[in-house]
Order: sequence, then C-alpha cells, then structure tokens
Amino acid sequence: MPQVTLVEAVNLALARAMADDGTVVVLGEDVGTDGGVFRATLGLRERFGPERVIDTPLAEQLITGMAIGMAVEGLRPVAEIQFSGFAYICIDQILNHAARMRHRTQGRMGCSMVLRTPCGAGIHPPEHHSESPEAMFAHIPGIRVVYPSSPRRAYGLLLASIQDPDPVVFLEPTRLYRLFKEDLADDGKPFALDTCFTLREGADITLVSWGAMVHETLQAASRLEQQGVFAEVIDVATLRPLDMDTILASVAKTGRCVVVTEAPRSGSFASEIAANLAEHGLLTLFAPVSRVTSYDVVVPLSRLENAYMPDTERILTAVRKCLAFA
Amino acid sequence: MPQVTLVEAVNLALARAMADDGTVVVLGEDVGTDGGVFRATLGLRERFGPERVIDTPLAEQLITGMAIGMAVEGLRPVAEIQFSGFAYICIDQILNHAARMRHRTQGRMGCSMVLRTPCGAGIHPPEHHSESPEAMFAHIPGIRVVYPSSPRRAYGLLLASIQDPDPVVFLEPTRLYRLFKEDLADDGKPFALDTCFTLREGADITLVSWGAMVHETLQAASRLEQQGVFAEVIDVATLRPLDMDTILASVAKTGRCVVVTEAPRSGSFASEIAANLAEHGLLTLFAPVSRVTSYDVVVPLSRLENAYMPDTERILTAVRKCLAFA
Amino acid sequence: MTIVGRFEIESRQYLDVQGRSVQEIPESARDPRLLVALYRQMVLARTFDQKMLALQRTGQLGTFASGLGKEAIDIGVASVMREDDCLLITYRETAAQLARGVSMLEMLLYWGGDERGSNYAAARKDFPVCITIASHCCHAVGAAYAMKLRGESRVAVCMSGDGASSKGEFYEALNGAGVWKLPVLFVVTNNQWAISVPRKLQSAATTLAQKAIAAGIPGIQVDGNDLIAVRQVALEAAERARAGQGPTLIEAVSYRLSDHTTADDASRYRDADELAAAWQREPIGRLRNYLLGIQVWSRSEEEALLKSCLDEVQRATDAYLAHPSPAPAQMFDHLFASPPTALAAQRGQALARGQVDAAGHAG
Amino acid sequence: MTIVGRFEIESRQYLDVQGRSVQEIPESARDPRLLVALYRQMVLARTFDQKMLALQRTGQLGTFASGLGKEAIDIGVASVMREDDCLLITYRETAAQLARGVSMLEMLLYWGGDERGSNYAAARKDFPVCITIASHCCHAVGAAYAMKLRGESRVAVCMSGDGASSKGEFYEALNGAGVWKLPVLFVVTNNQWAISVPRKLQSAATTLAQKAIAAGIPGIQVDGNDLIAVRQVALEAAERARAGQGPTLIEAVSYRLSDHTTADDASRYRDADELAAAWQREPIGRLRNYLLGIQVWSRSEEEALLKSCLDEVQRATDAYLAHPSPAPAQMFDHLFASPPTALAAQRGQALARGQVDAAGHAG
Ligand SMILES: Cc1ncc(C[n+]2csc(CCOP(=O)(O)OP(=O)(O)O)c2C)c(N)n1
Ligand SMILES: Cc1ncc(C[n+]2csc(CCOP(=O)(O)OP(=O)(O)O)c2C)c(N)n1
Ligand SMILES: [Mg+2]
Ligand SMILES: [Mg+2]
Repeated sequence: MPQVTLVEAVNLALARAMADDGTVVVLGEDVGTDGGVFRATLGLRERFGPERVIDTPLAEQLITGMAIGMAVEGLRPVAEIQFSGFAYICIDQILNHAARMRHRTQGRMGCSMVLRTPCGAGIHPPEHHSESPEAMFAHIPGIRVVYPSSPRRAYGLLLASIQDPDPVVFLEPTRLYRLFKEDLADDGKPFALDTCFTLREGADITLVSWGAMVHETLQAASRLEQQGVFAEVIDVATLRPLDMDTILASVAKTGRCVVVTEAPRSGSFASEIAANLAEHGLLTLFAPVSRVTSYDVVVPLSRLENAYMPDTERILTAVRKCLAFA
Repeated sequence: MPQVTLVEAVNLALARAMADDGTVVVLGEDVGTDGGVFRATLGLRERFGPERVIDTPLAEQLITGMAIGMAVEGLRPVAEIQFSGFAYICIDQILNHAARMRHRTQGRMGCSMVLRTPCGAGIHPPEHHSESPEAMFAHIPGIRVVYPSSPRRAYGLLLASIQDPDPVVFLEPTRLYRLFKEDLADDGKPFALDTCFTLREGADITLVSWGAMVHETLQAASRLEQQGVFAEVIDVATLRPLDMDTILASVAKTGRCVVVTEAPRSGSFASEIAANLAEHGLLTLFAPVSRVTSYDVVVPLSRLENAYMPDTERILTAVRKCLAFA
Repeated sequence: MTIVGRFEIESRQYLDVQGRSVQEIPESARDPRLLVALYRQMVLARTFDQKMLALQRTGQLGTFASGLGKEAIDIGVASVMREDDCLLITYRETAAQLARGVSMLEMLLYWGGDERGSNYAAARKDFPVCITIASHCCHAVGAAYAMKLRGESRVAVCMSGDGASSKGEFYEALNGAGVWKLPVLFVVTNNQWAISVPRKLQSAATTLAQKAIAAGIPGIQVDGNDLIAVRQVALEAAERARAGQGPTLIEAVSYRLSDHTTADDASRYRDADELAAAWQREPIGRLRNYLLGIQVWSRSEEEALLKSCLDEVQRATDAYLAHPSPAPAQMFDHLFASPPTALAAQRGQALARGQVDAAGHAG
Repeated sequence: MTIVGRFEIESRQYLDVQGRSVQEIPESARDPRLLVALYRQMVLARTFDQKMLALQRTGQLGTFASGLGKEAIDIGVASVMREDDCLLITYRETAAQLARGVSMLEMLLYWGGDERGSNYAAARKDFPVCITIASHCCHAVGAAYAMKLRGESRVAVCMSGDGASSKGEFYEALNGAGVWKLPVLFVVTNNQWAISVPRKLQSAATTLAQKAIAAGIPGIQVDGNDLIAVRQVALEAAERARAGQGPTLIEAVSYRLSDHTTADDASRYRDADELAAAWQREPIGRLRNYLLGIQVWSRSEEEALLKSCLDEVQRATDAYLAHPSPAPAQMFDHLFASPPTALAAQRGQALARGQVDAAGHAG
C-alpha cells in the first residue's frame, strides 16, 4: 500500500470521486493548471479536463454561490476556498442558501456540495491564512462540518462528503498536509459522517480534539503514558452532526475530560462539547471539563504563532490539573 | 420622563450621539428619507443632513467596509444592516478588518464603529428576517457584542457603543422594538459595556438570557414566584466581553442555572456560558446547567415560528427539571 | 489619443405609451393569439396580486411584495422560456411564477408562511423565492454551468431589481457568466426604487444595462412596460444563450406602482406626481390599447376575462384558506436527506410540544 | 435603433519600449530633477525587493510577494500623492510604500512576521497591507467619504490587482464612490496573472478600465511600464478628485516578472517566452533609456546609484536582523484601546508561558 500525506489523500479522494461519478466537478482559484496552491487538485485538470476542473475568477461568493447552483442542478461540486481567512465571506451563501435549499423547498431541491478549505495556524504564512473558523460553521443548521486529522480519515471522509446528498464544509488542517504519511489503499470506501474516531484507548482521562491539534493531543497522550497515565484520545472529525455518544461513553469511563482546539476560546466548539458534557455527563465527571484553546486574540503574525497556539505542554498542564482535581 | 419603546430609545441615542459629537455618522439602506424600515433613524436626516445620515446603495459589504474606512479616518460611523439575515455577509469585514485594525497596526489605527442590526424571530416576517447570529459575532476576538433587551438598556448601551474606541456589533431585538415602553431620561449617560444586568434577584435558581428572550425569561420568573420559587434573572446584554463574574456569583448563590437563547442550540452562546459554569462553577452546581434554545433547524417561515422558538412554557419545564435534580 | 474600447447601449421599444407601434412589430409578436394569451396572463397576474394585498390587509397573508407594474417584464421574459429552463427570482416575480406554472395555492402558502408553498408541483427546476438580494445571481451561474457542461440547450433566467445591481454578487455573477459564456439571462427590473432609495442613489451609471460592459457581455435596455419589446429582447438573448453565445444583461425600465411591500408606505418618500406619471406608462393598458387597435381584442372579451380571473383567484384563495396548517415535524423532515440521529431527540421534543399546543395548554 | 449610452476607453503611453517619446511629454514630467528622483526610487525599490527575496530564500523572512516589474506604477502613483493623502494597498506595493516613507525596517519586520512593522512612523494615514483581496476597496470609499465630509482636499488611493477586479467588493466600492463622487483613485495593476490564473480567465471584458463604466465613473488604461504615463494619468485623476469631481479607475497594464510569491513557482503554469517578452517592456530600463537619451543621466551616476541602494538596503537589513523579537504581550496589548478585564487572565497565562519558552522548556 502506498504511503501518502494528508494532502495527497485529499487529491486521491478527489480523483477517485471524479472517476467514479461524472457529476463531480472541482472549482476554485488556481485549482486547474496550478493544481491548487497546496497541490490538492494536482493532475485533476489533465485527467478530467478543464470543464470539470474549473479555474474560477477571484471571487469567493461566486465560487460558493455557483457551487450551490450547480448542486441544485444535479452536479456534485467540490469548491475550494484557497485559505481559511477567505472562507468567512462564504458563510452567507452557505448559511442562507446551501443549508436551507432542501428545507426551503420541502425536499424538492437538494444541495449536494462540498466546500473545502485549509485551516489552522502553524505554517508561518501571511495574515488571514491561519484561521480556525469551525465553530462558526458548526453553528449552522442544515450542513455537515468535517475536519479530518490524518491521511486515511481525510480520504474516507472526503469521499463520504462528496457522496453525501447535503452540503458539507470540509476543513483541512494545513499544518498536517505534509507532516506525516499513512498507508492508504485508495479503495474508494467512504467513512461514516457522524462518528468520532477513538484513536487511543485509556481509562484515566479523555482527551478530545480535532484538526491539527489531534497531533499535539496524541503527543500529550504518549507523554502521559510514559508517566503511567492512560488517556483515551478522541478525534471528533465530524463536528456537525456531533457524535456526543462516543464522547459521553468515554467520559463515563474516565470521569475526566480535556478538550483541545486551536480556535480562540470564547464561543469555540470546545465550549459546545464542554456544555454537553456538563449537561449530560455531570454525574460522571470527577473534575471540571477543561478547555485548552488559543487565546481570545487575533491570530498573530508568524513570530508569535507558537506563543499563540496550544502545544503539548499546555495540554499536559491542563491534564495534570484535571487529574489533581478532587 | 417620556415613555419610549426600544426602537425609540435607539433613535434617541443616535440623535443624542450625533448632536454631541460631529464625527458620528449614520449609514445604511433606507436610513435617510425613510428613517429606516423600523424607523430607528427617523428624523435624523432632517436634523443632521444627508451627508451625516447616508442612504447607501444596496451593498452590505460596502456599508461595513466603508464604516471601517471612515472609522480609521476618524469618524464614528454607525452602520445599519437592515435585517439580521443580511449581516452574515458582514462577518468577513468585521472579523478580518474591524476587529484587527488596531492590533494589526499595533495601536496606530483604531476602528471606532458600530454595526447595528435587528435580530431574532417572532414578528412573522419573510425568510432571513429572524436570525440569531450572536454566537458567530461573539466568537470574534477584537470586537464587542451588545444585545439590549429594554429601552433604557438600548439607549445607554448604544451611547456607550458609539463612544467606545473599538468596533461594536449591536444587536437589536426586533420583537421588542415596540412591545413595551419604559421611562427614559435622554440624559446622554452611557452604560458600562462589560457588566451583566441583574433584572430580578432570587436565591433558588439563576435564569440567564439576552435579547428578546429576556422577556419570556422574566415572565417565567413571575410565574415561578407565584409558585414560591425565586429566580434570579440576568440579562447578559454585553455578550463580548462576557461578564462571567456576575453569572458565577449568582450561581454560587442559587446552585442552579438555566440559560435561555433564541438561537439554534449547537454552538449557541448558551453553550459558552454553560461551559464556563461547568469549568469555574462545578462545585457550586446542584444540577446540570440547562440550555433552553431553539432547535437545530432552519428558522421556519411564520406558520411554525412559535413552534420553533423557546417560550415561557419551555423555560418553566427546564426550570422544573433543574429544581428536581438531586 | 488611443481608444482601446468603444461601447454602446441600445434601448428598445415597440409600443409607445398609448399602445401604438413606433416601429415594425417583430416576428415574435405577430401572432395575435399569442399576444392575447400573454395579455390574459398579465391580467390574471394583476388580479392575483391585488387579491394577495387584500388577504394581507385582512391578516390572512404575511408581508407581501406586489408586482404591480412589472407584469410585462415577468410575462414577456417567461414567454421565451421553455418548460425545462430554469427561473431564479426575488420576491416580486409572482407574475413570472404564474406563467411558469407555479400554482396560486403554492404562492399563497409561501407568502402565508408555509414552506410547502415552495415545493412546486410544476416548474420543478425553478428556484424558490430568493430574499437575500442578488445572492441568487451566483446560483444562476452555477445552474447555467451545469447546463453547458451537459451540453443542454437550456437557459437560466435570473431576475432581480435595480437595487440588486449594486451588490457584489450581481457583478461577480455577470463576470463569471461572461468568462465561461454561459447560457444565462440577467434581467434587471429597474423600477426606479429600492424601498426608499431612488435609482440615482444606487449608481452613477446612467443606465443599468451598461453594467454588462464591466463583464464583457452584451447589455441592453428595454421599455419594461412594453410587453412586445421585453419579449423580443429576451428572445434574442435566449437564442444567443442557447446557441452557446453566452449571457446577456437586460435592463427592463419600469416603475414600482405599489409600495415596496405591505410593510411599507411609499408616500413617505416619493411624490404623488411621479407615481401618477408612472401610471400613464403602465404595461397592461398599453398592451390592451394595442390589441384593441389591431382588433384582436374587444371590450366584451375584457369583461369576461376580468370575471374569469376573479373566479380563478377566488378558487385558489378558498383552497388556501382551507389548507391544513403545517405540522412542527416539517421543520425537521427535510433539513437533511436523511435526518441525523442527533436531531431525533429535538424532533421528539418539538412534536410533543406541538401536541401540547394543539391541546391549547401553551402559547 | 435608439442608443442611450456611448462609452470609450482611452489608453495612454508616452514612452515606447525603447524609452523614446511617442508623443509630447506632459508638463508633469518635464522637470528632469523630478524624473531622476523618481528613477532613483524605482531602482531603490527593486534593490530592496531583490534583498527581500534573498532573505526569504535564506529563511530570514516569511513568504514575500515581489513587486518586480511594477515599479513605474507604484512610484508613478505615489508621486502624485501628498503627504496627508491616504494609500491603501495589497501585498505587492513595497515600492509605493517606500515612496510614501514607510521604512525598509518596518517592511522587513512586517514580512518577517511582526505586527510592529505596520506601525509606520511616517505615512501615519496610510493603511497597512491588506491581504484579503479587494476588501480594502470599500475602506478606501469610507476614508474618502470622511475626507469629503470634512471638506478636505485629500485623496484616497487604492491599489489592487487584475484578480481583485473580479471581486464583488471591488465593484461595490467603485459604485459607491461614483454615487457620492468621492476623491478616490482606484489603481488596478493588470500584471496579467492572479497567481496561476491568466487575465483572460478573470473576465471577458477586453479592458479592466471599462469596469468603471458599470459604476458611471471615468476609467482609463495606461501603460504601466511607462512612469511618465502613469504619473500623468494619476495626476489628472488626483486633480479631478481634489476638485470634487469624483473617482477614477486606472488600469495600469504591466506584467508580473516574478513568481506570485516566494511560495509559488510560475514556471509551472506560464511560458518562458511570455516572460522573456515581458522583460523587453519592463519599466526601469525604459525610463533609464529615456533619461540617458535626454542626457540627464549617465552610466557613472547609474553605478553610483546602484551602490548607494545596496548600501541603504544592507543597513536596513542589519537593523532588521538585530531587532529584538516580539514579546507575547504584543498579542494582547493593542487588541482593544483598553484591554477588557476578561482578557487579563489569558494575558498572564501567555506571559508566563513565554517565560517558560524563553527558558527553553517547551516547544
Ligand atoms: C442582501 C439584502 N439586503 C437587504 C435586503 C432588504 N431589502 C429587501 S428588498 C430591498 C430593496 C430591493 O430593491 P430592488 O433590488 O430594486 O428590488 P425591488 O424591491 O425594487 O423589486 C431591500 C433593501 C435584502 N432582502 N437583501
Ligand atoms: C479574498 C482573497 N481570496 C484569495 C486570496 C489568495 N490570493 C492571494 S493573491 C491572489 C491572486 C491575486 O491576483 P491579483 O489581484 O491579480 O494581484 P497580483 O497578485 O497579481 O498582484 C490570490 C488568489 C486572497 N488573498 N484573498
Ligand atoms: Mg427596484
Ligand atoms: Mg495580477
């Protein structure tokens, strides 16, 4: 089996979906000849032609709105927004239209589309390239929000997202694009879009995360193991609909939970999970749910990026506090 | 003292701010000759002239972006977005620019502006006129989010928002615009922008709300009082920065809390408050924090509006469950 | 001086305000039966429109945006569309929807606050009402892209207002449609007002048709009160689109004879004189005069038509008023193709509450 | 046929590719000292630009967007601005910023990833780099509105690219500036590429200057490799703006001689021949030839200039490399004019962590 990076897995999933289904089209800025600024769409134009791999004008509202029109007309568009900072402008079309078309027409029209965008900080880019907008998207009724954190999950979840009859916002952790490789079969098998991934089992504490932070969270779990603490690690991966059952079951076992996200703290998706745990798991909790997040400030330029984002150390500090709570 | 409605209080605050400070300008669709579709800007054009009360083309990104440019150049713009459903398109400019200008320039440039928009359901309007976008705005570092629920608070908080050197998103509960009146002195006194309002004291349970739902929450408290249950009612009013201290102190006293919001449940601002309570108030809680919210669906058209929104009955059900928890 | 671009904007009219032809009537409007049929549609649309206003005033309908004065635009444009084309509208295109086969009952349900009204039995490919101004222009581009990709000879017709022409999405859509030469008609009803904002405050452009020049596509102005002109201009655009020659922007000049919506009072911001003058140019009387002039229509036919329109509208109204209320489950059941389990609990809660409501226990 | 609008787009050039005048040099470019001064700025800007690229390649600077080839546009436009005017830019206007008095150190800090670089000591009214394409066009409208409201004779100058001209905000801004006749210059650098997307895929419009027609404002094309033409066209626009006659759109036609940014490899998507041909038209050699031709510049002055530019750039580089790192407090201290108490705890946490980091205990 070939070893692939996360961005290669995205590429393989796109190619597979386009090969299997002639209604799948890819559109966005520089997705064609250039193969995407991160090369996620590399080779697709050569293989499937410029009509299905569409270099658009520089216009994110057009890209999103077009995708909606295409989807209503029976295509399965996969739109790329080049960087997360330029995805906020798409909220309007996603929320007011993509998410509502089926309900608005009582089932007459669906909107099977995917909006892909690279997210998260840590690659020392210019301003607006390091955003974590997942909480905003995850607040929108009528869409799915998916955020894989490994090549295999990226592949299986992207295939599922493209096949899904409803709109999916598919967030990709830029920092993990080339950080590591995994074996990947390219077997065309989609993953379920409503189930968390338990990456590591453990009885002492539950660590919940998604996106690039899963990486630091796993590192923290390894460090903890060396100290004899066994952490269960859950990758939420499908933020909406949220699979609280898996998280609740884990916390029922461990009694302690730390939620890790790269987004600024207030109103982050970590708060949603913590609120659900407090509501439905209060009696199983031995300690308050702790949220390890970025600060409530603007993502700084690269020189302070590391000081801004959570790291393994901050996760470990939260875990220690949580374990010490009595 | 004259008795005024909430929308009249908004109008008085705007007039007062414009009279006191020549740099205050008002802009938006139909804010001039028409005085705003809800009449919030009535009479301002006659009094302060069309140069300061600006009817704009139909272009929300222009309205928001212009306000930013004006603010950087030393004006104090108050921009109106006609209905909440058209405010999502402004998130991009607010988040990427208004919220960041001061940090980006390390203090060289500020962005003293207010973005006003009527929010919330319950007035049987067409689609997109019933949104509760506060959680999205409250997730943005670098701005304030204010949401008054009475004429007096609307007046004092709007004055403070206009005077504030930083950007403020000012949400107005459409449903309360003309629902009731209050005495208002029109004394030009701003309210603090970081303090919750305790509207009613009580030792049995804390009810937390904001916007139009404060109305139902107060009604629930009255009903409870008839049954011998004394609820403390807190109007958050300034969602960002959030005054958790007042809420935590109240819950430390009552041990029980229900948070009420009109927004769809997942990722709502109720989750942020519940998460904070669970984190910092766990030991004082006798029962899980309960969130009374709208369902995670699209705001329906008018015929199902009442079935969608929380009402007094749903608040009371949650309170009873919370009180019964042991 | 080197000139690198030269552009002209044409304006088209066949009937003057009295309904007399000012130039040779085009082929597309020479069949009197067709013209009479379109005239009937215009009258039916206006009758229905007036009924909707009456229902709103008596609390039996929600906020409603009258299409009074734009019947020639709606009917003229719809008249060049084929059944399987795709129409994208705002809230003021009741007449066009009627012509497309959307039923009066459906429209009444929609404006009465029930999503079932957008589940059109006919016109399955037409988009539902789009309230967020100009956002649907981008949908039209996507729909047209799909048509072109599949090699169909269909067109997407996107209708909007003068206010909409100031929105970024309007422009992004025109520009995109130009790049890919897509089969789209962008029809802008310039009714001189966007709520209280007059046309001259929307743009310094002297015509809205010239917005096409920015996108490198053809733009044309047409007298929007002249059915024959609207139909002819739309037909030319549709033929070009079907032939792979790309999009067209049509500015149809007209006047909003009504208030903006039932929530508006236009007398607050515009002159009675202006309104009275606009009534002189309105489209139905103009076409009637023409039809009477060429003797394909008579006063007695007119009377019969009015009566039959009233009857038809009344039947739809009765059906609407007798229609069962929506059930709370409706909020949940078409949110997703298959409802996620995470929503099941909320659905149950809403249904239980609905029963309580029905039993009269709660507000 | 009734024509209701006629429009022309002019294109302006004074120097041909060899640097020979093709028409009478305008008053604005007849002072040789001024021309030489502007030439010096262009050379300094290019020297600085090359240094930034070198620093990036050696890991001493972040991603950087070279301005190679657009020096005439930046310097020509900046040359008509007054100190208290206001410049709004994207990421490729290093040369313009230099001319406005932004220091090299500031620009190095900014591109090195430190916000302090945008706290310009001079050019206090100029906006910082705007990365989100075209969003700053709306800021320019607001700034110009403020200027007009206060009765100032200042102008706002907004620079963007050919790609930006496809964005809705670009259009909303032009349209708004037209409605209020605001003192704005919209300068579009048409460098033929938006990353890998060629100009013809951005729009079917044959010129970008014609986008002005949609907004009802003047639009003009200029040879962006001809400093004299850029300066003259910008001067005319600025004078009109200061005289209350409203905005202008200037399309400056040029070519992106560099990769898009240091993260890009343009050879993946464009022809070596096209690039080589573009080098024949580049602006610095052209102006040099003109200056040499009219004998106000010499080979020896050229040599001395190159040396002094290298020295100046090196001094700035040294200062940059010696500059102390930003402290974590910087994230918090200018987020609000006065930091809310709610943030104090997080600030404390970050500062404590910073100390840990400094002590080398954590990554
Ligand atoms: C994006 C957006 N902004 C604001 C509104 C509120 N609004 C509804 S209709 C209208 C005016 C529209 O004018 P125009 O496009 O000329 O259409 P008309 O109503 O004249 O048919 C406005 C501002 C809206 N529906 N959508
Ligand atoms: C709104 C937005 N979308 C996408 C990007 C990513 N991006 C950066 S530069 C660029 C191309 C810009 O082209 P153009 O406007 O021609 O300017 P140039 O780079 O040629 O100077 C793109 C797509 C961005 N910065 N902002
Ligand atoms: Mg109009
Ligand atoms: Mg370019």
